[in-house]
Amino acid sequence: MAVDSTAEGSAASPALRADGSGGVPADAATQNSSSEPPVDSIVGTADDGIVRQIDHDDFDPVGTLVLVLIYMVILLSMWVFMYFIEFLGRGLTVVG
Amino acid sequence: MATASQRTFVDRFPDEAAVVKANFLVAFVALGIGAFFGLVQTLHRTNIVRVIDSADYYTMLTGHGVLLAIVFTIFFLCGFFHWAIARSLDRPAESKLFSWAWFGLMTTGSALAAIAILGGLVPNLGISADVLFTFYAPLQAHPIFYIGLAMFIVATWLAGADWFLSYRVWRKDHEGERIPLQTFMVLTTMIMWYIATIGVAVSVVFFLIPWSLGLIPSVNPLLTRTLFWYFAHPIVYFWLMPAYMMWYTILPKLSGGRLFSDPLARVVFLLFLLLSTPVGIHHQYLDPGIAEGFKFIAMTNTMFLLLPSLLTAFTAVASMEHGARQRGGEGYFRWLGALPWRDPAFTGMAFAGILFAAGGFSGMINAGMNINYLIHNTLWVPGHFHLTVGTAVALTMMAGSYWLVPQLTGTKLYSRPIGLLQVTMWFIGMVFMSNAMHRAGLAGIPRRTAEPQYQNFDFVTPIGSIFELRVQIALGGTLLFLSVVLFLFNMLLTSLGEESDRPVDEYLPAPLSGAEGSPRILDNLTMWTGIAVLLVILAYTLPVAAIIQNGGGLFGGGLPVPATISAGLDLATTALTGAVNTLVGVIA
Amino acid sequence: MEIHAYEKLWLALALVLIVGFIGTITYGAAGAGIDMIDDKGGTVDPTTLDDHPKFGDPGIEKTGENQYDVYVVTRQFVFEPGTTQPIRVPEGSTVTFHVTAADVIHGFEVVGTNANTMAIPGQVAEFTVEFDEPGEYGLLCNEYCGSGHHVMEGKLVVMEQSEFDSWYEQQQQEEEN
Amino acid sequence: MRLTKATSLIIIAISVPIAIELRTVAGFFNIELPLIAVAIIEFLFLGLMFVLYGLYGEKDNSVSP
Repeated sequence: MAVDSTAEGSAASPALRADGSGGVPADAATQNSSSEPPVDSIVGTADDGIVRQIDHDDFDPVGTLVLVLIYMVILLSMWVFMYFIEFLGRGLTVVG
Repeated sequence: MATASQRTFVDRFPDEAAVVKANFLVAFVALGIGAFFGLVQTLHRTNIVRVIDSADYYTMLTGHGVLLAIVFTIFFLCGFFHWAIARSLDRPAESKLFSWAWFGLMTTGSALAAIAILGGLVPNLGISADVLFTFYAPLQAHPIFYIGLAMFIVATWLAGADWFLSYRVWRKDHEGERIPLQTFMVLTTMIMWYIATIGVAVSVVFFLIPWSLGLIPSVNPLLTRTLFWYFAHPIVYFWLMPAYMMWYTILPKLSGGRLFSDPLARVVFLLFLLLSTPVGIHHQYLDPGIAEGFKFIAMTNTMFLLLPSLLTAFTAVASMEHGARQRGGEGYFRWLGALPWRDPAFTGMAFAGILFAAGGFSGMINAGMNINYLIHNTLWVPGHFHLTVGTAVALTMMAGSYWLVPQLTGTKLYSRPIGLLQVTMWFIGMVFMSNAMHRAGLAGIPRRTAEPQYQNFDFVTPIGSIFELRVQIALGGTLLFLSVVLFLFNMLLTSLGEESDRPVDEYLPAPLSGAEGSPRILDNLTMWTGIAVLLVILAYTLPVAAIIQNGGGLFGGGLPVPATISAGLDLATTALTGAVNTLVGVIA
Repeated sequence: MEIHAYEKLWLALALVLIVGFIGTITYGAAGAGIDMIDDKGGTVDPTTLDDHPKFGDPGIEKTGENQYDVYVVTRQFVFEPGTTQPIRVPEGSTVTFHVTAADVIHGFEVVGTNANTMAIPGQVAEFTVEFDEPGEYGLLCNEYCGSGHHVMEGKLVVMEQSEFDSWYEQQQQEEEN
Repeated sequence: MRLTKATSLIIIAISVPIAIELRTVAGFFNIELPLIAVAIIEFLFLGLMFVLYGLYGEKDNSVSP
């Protein structure tokens, strides 16, 4: 008895599916009335919310680049802080 | 690789589903007990609630470490790999009996080790294994602890053989085809595991079992310690690889997108195969008896090991972004809002990834040879690995269960909102706990100790107070325990639920950039295994030889022999290993 | 093999980061002069420590102008010296520690500093520390060593030169008697 | 972006580490932020989320997660 009482097999079915050869048209029975994701969807049905197919050549992960560059800046500044201030700034150190 | 069949895994492979379910069951039982021990510890060492003796703290700590880091993770991994092999090769395992045999051996081994550990709570029993997860000799456990451990390791070897056998049979019918991605990941991970477990097998079978039975009088503590770390750094990747596999093959689907690049995923797994093992000495930066040159080699290898993880970060985020944009996301940052945040399987993995980014940073500090003085054996270290194995791995596994378990039971997830609450609680609890642990480590508070304060001195922290840090650790630990309770409750009710025609959407879409564009040499597992073994020989032969020679022979206790390894030879190995590393970098 | 331009950029940056990390560590070793614990301390037979010329009666020993050697034995659950007696060193001195373990693996951590090593039976950890100002430091075992691990602690006192000299003199006399 | 219960939960979760580390950031500028101040700031933020949810939350759906 699941709390998420999605109508079995309808909302849960893939609306749009793609494989290597391109988009596979969804069959009419599984098409949702709106492009909104079903509110009560079960796990793993993110593709029900797909509104467009983006192929390999049309996709530039610019958002990813921005995020990882921010991460890189954080990494570098934290490293410099930890090494030169926290570590080398300590009183007693093992010296040669 | 995708079978777009409407039937779920349990309908197609009922026998395999049963094996996977059994593995998950053991994993979840271990998770529950281990998490309970964790709660007791977090409240004890912060002096909030004390129900045990401080001497018993270490029994609980051993139980917590072994049950969560060995039993939970590896049973889950075995279940998950068994699922992945059957699914991606689209064929059942060759022998049902064999699958149950390794599962049975693994469970027996775990039970023996667990009895030895829990025996420590019953003083009159005479059985105990208060040696912690690292079981450094000359601390001694009852023989059944080591015997259980050996059985467990052998069982994982048999499990690997099961999957290799499936692959070999599949290969006969699929001459010239590329190895399916999930199978590729399972096989490379298992090859790494075979190489890595040699260390612990030698340590346990040749030294610790005879020693604990009284057959040999002593062991060489530095040798068994080095053999332990030879095994126990790669085990980190053995935990991590199933999580990475989920991020590469399942997370894109959960986001509504497709894997960004199949070839790069293969390269990443190969880099882990090559570099995971020859790095164990980075856990021994502060060990006497190991020359600085060997420590430096271990460090360069470790630093290059950052590369596959940084590549994974890019690929995983790019796959999510692809999903978000297919779901209508726009802009540099706004696409993040278009991700399916209401799906606990997705959200859990995303949270795991965020905390892994933070844990990656503290790991970089751990890996730095001399900066290691700053944090060695302080609370910083458990702060770090609660972000990696405790979140990147454990939370990904729990999140993955929301998607995997319905395929095995044929029932729907009991409650998605509870699942979402559970992963969020884990995230918040872990932020509180690990953040405070990192800070406490910088204040010099040691790991693995039952008492919050010492008599001769006080710990000081520049911002805030030590008391606040303790409260944060206790609060975080409590949230984590409650999160596990919610998870187990949700899993239990899911498995008791009614059968459903379509419990979960289990279809996995093809990658954006497929395997066909990558060089075939990536699939040449024999060659990569050879290189991995070569790297291990290069990194370990001389240090182990020096340890045996200087530390009084294989079994210790003998007269010490002066060091004979010359500085020139040392330099030559550094140069050679450096060159191989560069070569590997170029190939990648 | 096709790799997206952004990912190539990321790959290059990641390599720069890795090389930068290794470079920083090398600078710390060569430029800032931070030494690693290694095998220079040699080995010792843990079963006959009491007969050892140094570890048999561990403590501080003057080796030159402002130069001292300190021998420490760690055992369940004490530092000798350190726990019953603090380790005493003078200000402005260069002290070389020799730390070993008598029974199981221990840790030797001067709390809140970078002076930190493992103590392994059979091995001697040798490392040098410079003490500038007088003061007190805590000492603890940071490797689990048995059920009393949490009581294994001690003190390290950096004394003013004159105070230290008179204390050291007294020690020497007591030993001779 | 539509404010759902799920996204609100995520935003709240992300705000917790930021709040915890606020004191460190303040510490760099020599501002000693007491713990209670951080707690108040975090609760104000949670209040704001609550109000925003009331204003812009998922009104179009009767069934909520």
